[in-house]
Amino acid sequence: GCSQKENATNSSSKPSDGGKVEETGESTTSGPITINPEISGDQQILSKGPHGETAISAKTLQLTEEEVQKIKEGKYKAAIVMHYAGNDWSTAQIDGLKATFKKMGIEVVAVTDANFKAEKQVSDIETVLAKKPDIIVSIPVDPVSTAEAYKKAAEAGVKLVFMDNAPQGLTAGKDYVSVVSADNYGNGVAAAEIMADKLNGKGKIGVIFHDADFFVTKQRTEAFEKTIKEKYPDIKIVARGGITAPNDGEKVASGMLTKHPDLDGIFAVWDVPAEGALAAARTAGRDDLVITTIDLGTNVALEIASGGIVKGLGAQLPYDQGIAEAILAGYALLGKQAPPYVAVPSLKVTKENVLDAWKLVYHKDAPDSIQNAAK
Amino acid sequence: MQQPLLSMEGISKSFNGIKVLDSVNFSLHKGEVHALMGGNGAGKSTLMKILTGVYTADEGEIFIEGKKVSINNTEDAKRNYISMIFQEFSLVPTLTVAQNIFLTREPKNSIGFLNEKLCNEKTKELLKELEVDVEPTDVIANLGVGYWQMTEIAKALSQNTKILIMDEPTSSLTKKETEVLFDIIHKLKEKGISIIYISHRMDEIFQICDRITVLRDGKKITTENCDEISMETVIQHIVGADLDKAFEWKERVYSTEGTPVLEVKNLASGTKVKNISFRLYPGEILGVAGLMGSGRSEMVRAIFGIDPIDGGEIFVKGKKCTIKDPVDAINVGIALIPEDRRMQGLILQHSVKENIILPILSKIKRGIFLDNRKANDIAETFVKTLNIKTDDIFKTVRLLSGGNQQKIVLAKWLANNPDILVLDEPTIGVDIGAKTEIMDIIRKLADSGKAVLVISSELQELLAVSDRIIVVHGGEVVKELKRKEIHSEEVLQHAIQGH
Amino acid sequence: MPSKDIKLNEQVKLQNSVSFAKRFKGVDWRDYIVYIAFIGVIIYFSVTLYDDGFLTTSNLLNIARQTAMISIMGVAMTFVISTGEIDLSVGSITALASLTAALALKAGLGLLGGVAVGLGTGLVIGVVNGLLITKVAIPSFLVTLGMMGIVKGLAMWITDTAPVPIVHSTFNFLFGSGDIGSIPILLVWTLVITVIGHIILKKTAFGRQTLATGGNEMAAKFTGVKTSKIKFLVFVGSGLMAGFAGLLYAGRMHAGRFTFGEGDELSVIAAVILGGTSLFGGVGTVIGTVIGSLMIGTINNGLIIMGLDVSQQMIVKGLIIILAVAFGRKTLKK
Amino acid sequence: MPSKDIKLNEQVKLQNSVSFAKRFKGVDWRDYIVYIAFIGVIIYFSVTLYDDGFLTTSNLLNIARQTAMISIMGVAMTFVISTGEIDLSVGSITALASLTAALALKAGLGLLGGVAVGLGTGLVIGVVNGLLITKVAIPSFLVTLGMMGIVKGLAMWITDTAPVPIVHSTFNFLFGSGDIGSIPILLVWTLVITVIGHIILKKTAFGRQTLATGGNEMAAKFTGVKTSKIKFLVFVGSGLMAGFAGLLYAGRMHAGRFTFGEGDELSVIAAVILGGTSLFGGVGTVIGTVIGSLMIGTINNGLIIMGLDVSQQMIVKGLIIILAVAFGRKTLKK
Ligand SMILES: Nc1ncnc2c1ncn2[C@@H]1O[C@H](COP(=O)(O)OP(=O)(O)OP(=O)(O)O)[C@@H](O)[C@H]1O
Ligand SMILES: Nc1ncnc2c1ncn2[C@@H]1O[C@H](COP(=O)(O)OP(=O)(O)OP(=O)(O)O)[C@@H](O)[C@H]1O
Ligand SMILES: O[C@@H]1[C@@H](O)[C@H](O)OC[C@H]1O
Ligand SMILES: [Mg+2]
Ligand SMILES: [Mg+2]
Repeated sequence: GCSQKENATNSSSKPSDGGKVEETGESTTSGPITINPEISGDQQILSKGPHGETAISAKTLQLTEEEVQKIKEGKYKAAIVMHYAGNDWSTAQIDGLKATFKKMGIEVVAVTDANFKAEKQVSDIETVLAKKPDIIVSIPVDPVSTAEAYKKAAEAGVKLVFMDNAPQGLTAGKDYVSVVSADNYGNGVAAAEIMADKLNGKGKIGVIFHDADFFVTKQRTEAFEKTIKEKYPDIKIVARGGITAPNDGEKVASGMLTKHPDLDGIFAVWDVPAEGALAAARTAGRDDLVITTIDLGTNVALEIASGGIVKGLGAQLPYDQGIAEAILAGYALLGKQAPPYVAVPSLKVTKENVLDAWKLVYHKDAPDSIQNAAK
Repeated sequence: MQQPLLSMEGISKSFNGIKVLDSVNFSLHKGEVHALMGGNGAGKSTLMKILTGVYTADEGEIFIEGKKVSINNTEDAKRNYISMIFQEFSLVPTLTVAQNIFLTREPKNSIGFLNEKLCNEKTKELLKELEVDVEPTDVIANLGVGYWQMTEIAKALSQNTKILIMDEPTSSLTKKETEVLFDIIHKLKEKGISIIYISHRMDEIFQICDRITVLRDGKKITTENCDEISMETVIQHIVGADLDKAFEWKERVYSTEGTPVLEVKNLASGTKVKNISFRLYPGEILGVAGLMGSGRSEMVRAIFGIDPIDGGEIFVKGKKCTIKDPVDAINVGIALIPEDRRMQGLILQHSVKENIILPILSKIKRGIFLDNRKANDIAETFVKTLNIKTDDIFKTVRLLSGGNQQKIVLAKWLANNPDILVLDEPTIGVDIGAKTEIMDIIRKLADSGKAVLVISSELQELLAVSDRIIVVHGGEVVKELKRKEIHSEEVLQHAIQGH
Repeated sequence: MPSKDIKLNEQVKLQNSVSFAKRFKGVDWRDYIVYIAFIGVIIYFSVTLYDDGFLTTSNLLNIARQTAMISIMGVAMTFVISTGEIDLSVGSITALASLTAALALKAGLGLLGGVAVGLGTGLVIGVVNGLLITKVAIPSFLVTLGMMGIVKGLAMWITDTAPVPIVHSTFNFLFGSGDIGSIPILLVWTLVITVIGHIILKKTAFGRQTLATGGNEMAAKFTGVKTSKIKFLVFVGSGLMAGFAGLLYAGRMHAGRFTFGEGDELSVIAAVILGGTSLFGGVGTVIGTVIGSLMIGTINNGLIIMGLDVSQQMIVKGLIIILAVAFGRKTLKK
Repeated sequence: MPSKDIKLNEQVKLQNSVSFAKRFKGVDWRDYIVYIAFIGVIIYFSVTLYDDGFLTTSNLLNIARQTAMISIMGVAMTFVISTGEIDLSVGSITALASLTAALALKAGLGLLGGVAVGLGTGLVIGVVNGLLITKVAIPSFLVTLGMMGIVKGLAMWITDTAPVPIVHSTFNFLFGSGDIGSIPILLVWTLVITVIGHIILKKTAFGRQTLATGGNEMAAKFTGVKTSKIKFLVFVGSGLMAGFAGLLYAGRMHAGRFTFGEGDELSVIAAVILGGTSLFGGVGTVIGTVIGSLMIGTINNGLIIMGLDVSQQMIVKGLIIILAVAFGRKTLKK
């Protein structure tokens, strides 16, 4: 059910499969708010912000107990305007936001899903403005064409916190508070490193990229391909196939395997197309293929845990991104100086650490099926 | 001899390699009413469609006032002041009567917008002249066939015409309306308008026509002056043989003692059927007479489970039945040959065979599958028995001539071998030969113990087959006559109009 | 002889099992359902969401803004569907037109240049659709399905999926973002196109012939209606209005982008059908279409304000559409 | 304005009795176009992509696998469209059925339990569609459009958009991933459903009555066909087959997921129309549908192997669909 989500002690009801919720110091009783302290902080963040900013680690963000108290008194309202609400990433992010906002006494008045349509997103922004929110947390479908609508929201005095990317022509600190993203570049590098490791630095691979002008997915593919080319000259990218819809992964991967029966590996830009590639590999009887990807979805996690074809991935930490965004919204409400670009470190996931990684990503234990597979 | 207004010379036309018109010559004088006669599928409609630009002839030439013209489309025909009342109706069912009549010729106001009001007024006048009681704003689809036909006629009359073609204009009209139409034809004639008149009703032809041309199997057989030829000769030309006296009534023996096979008591349905009661006995042919709109069709629709029954009872073979759906009616042995074959009787894009076997699918199964050979046999048999003119049983029904389509509706119900056969205007558009065949079939069915209910606006036909006739007026049975007691058509006519 | 019967059979479909007796009256209730349903939806949200600002002028004007493109394409689609055809290419045309207009503006062709290029894009595609349907006689479903792919591909290809920003402020004002007084320019455009569309359909010979073509193509042809020409023109109109909707997307978003209008074909057709136009042709209402579009827009807006989850929004929206029609159906049957 | 040419062309059509007849039969040329086009596409790719492995058994079998769900839903949709109706809810049904089946398997209901729950999901939705269309008499376009949203919403809501993995290897084998010998199980299912569908449509009373209902509902009713029952059943069948396709997606991907089948309704309808079934009802061919589906699948496959960009793929695919039909149209007119 959905209602559980609102319960802050159950920081997340997601993903399904009934993993146990772990207490990460978040409770309705106050205390300082930070992202998960277990996230390792020593990693260098490779991504640059939308305007080339250097990333500040999300670990540095904090709201003290007094600050939280002060925010609570404001009885603020927030709206979440998503680009797409249909994957683990979005759900975890929304969960992180809702749980943290709850602790800050902020009511989430609307959650919208633009289904990757920029024009729908503009409508969504207009519509939620009718509820006069103080905060909008959002990820622009397209930084260009949605800019006007965000500008209007900013002019109306709404504090804007962005995920992943900022609309064009808006200035941090003036029009919006900050951008929080995963280290997408770092994740692309991670996926490349796992690939190289599993292929012993040699082989032919294919890349399934997102054939659309979308900031974070471009960043990942770029990072993956650059890492392979520069660090692993014996690995050749012999096939590139674009997808526009997540379900297209299988068709593209099958085509690659037909044309290049000797392919050793495939990188897919996120987990859903990777599942398609997985189905194609199974069909072709290619149990030896190496697939790497980005985002720790349930199905790929299971595949990794069971030592299957997907060997590893670079994971985002969407739940903590959500926490970070909520904290930054709090900064703005308090008039506190906020860094313009905040990133959550990337996370390299392989069979060895998949259960721990799951815990880190979703703030709860991995579901039984994955636990069993990992044994 | 004066130069004819129109002359068509050596017209030939083939469909799918089959010649349906073979070097036909036809001429028309100014102010003349010229009858075009022939059996179903003889090529009458096709010839006229060539004249109106719907089809183009494979061979032959058309002259108007001695000048050769080429008519390649409906506009060319219009330009030559030719208009036609189509057998299949050129009406758009979703538009109103007025909108149909003035389609492409809509009255407009000063800024070029449609003037709906004027259009309705003009239509009202036209309809008044034709003595039809429909509103200009009635949507065609909501009207019955008779009104469709009157609208077609009004549409043709409203045009600036020198040559008016009427393809079976009276097939769905009653006596009264037919007379109004004849008055109009006389008036048009006086105005110098020439009329080509296609009909299967012999009496009409001799009533209004000046000359007759007979086609048979796509060939012209003869053209004669009406007063120089007898009805018998014409029939002989049409059929190609002598016809026995089908229209002669013979007294038949059957018993009205036992239980009626169908008994209707105080039936009420909708606004048109108020209080209908009658009995139908095995072996009996019961005729139903009445004016257009008297509720006869609605009566049988209710009996057949199409319209909901609001009151009264139906007994079949003595047992009370609830008929809520045509399936219920079919299950107790009733078959209805509906008034409107296109909308209610046929699936036009399906083949002859598929249409014929539709009601009997459950009877030609082998296991769960349809027995295709049996289906073909049945279809072949009926095509032969009813003399349906078609290339084969796989021909799309849409491509058959009007009369042959009607025969298929008949065939499909005969194939089902019902106990009670209800026929609503069964001979609309059927040629004289087929008419006699249909009447023979009706008689034979009754002789074999089946009961038949016939609605017909052709009194001659009704008198020829019925053992008894009930007259319906305003949704009630107002009179019941034994056939024996009816000594002339006038008696029946009087009974119908009598109210 | 094959005559009007194709369409006639289809007319039969308008009627349904329940009101079999009242054949063809099927048409009437549809004319009103959408109005009743629309008013019902408005009243419901006004009461339940009063405190959430549903009934504020600015929110209502937002709905008008958000539905403008669907309404405008719907007006043209009403004509297409009235002839018994369908146009699946409109969504992708808006995308391509937004991009060509944006590129033209960027290239310095000026306001008129941009508008002409955007509209021209829609026009040309409409002409090609129309020719393939009338001259080559390919079913419109297949022609416009194919065209949808071609045009979408072109839109992706022309800038390699990158959006093209538009900085021409007059353009942006006129085609999407501006307000005249407090009236959004998008509402003005919607009203203008609706009124024109309504007048053409109901008051001109062309409109009448459009309905006649859809009601019974053969009969219309026999009566001298140039049905091919009519069909050709409705597709040209549909392409043109999709191009215009592309300009409006561009003006509203200050950019051209290949994803604009994605899936709009279904929304547009839904608005048309909900409005009371028959998918089988012969019956059409421009006003109904626009109300249908506004109703869907209002539902979208109200459910978001209600704060429902996306999944709940989808469920409730589906239910409302079905129930609204079912309810209207029942009410009007009496 | 090409009105003159169109007119001329019309005349040609009217004059040429053969094509005139064929045109109204509608059936003839369409029946063959898709076969001709399909063979043409195969030959073209075989020649140009020979070295890229297009003609390998494994690739051809891949095409069969990739098209199985569309083909199977297409078989059922052929019946729906043959009655002159439409079902837009099939895509979302596959998603929900994949999830309910996956959840049932996870809950330990076993193979039969999972299959029953998945099929049952489709069945129930089909029944609801059928009832709303026949008893409440709402146009099927609106019912199934609303249902599409409701079912999609439910599919998102049931696991809050999370996919549900399936570890039941027999299930995965039987419904998607297995091969019998070297024949993919998906191909076996496709063949089985196609043969059954073809026989029902062409060889049984139900099939004839389906076509009759679509050809002229009123006449069919007058002939004792229970048109409401027929319509109800075709929607039940469509729901059921969509549920079955959901099982196949689940078995192939080893998971249930709410995005499966997204947009499939359009692909399915396209396959049906391409195959030669008339959108207006009365004419239907199951084999044509499956060939239509295979043809679209082959084009997708070939263009990907060719290495075209997504944008180029879309353009070329659209062109092929239009040209194939246009070409067939011309060839067969002679
Ligand atoms: N378009 C067509 N394609 C194939 N055959 C046709 C076509 N139109 C007419 N025919 C055939 O041509 C023949 C003549 O038909 P036509 O309609 O001219 O007959 P008719 O004399 O008007 O008959 P009726 O009295 O029954 O109306 C028929 O056998 C008919 O099946
Ligand atoms: N106001 C009306 N609205 C709808 N339909 C009407 C109306 N008036 C008449 N009709 C239709 O007109 C047709 C002719 O009327 P009806 O069937 O009652 O007369 P009838 O006695 O059967 O005469 P006939 O069969 O000779 O025309 C019917 O199909 C009827 O449904
Ligand atoms: O990884 C995320 C992807 O799954 C989603 O679709 O878009 C945003 C990305 O960051
Ligand atoms: Mg005729
Ligand atoms: Mg009658």
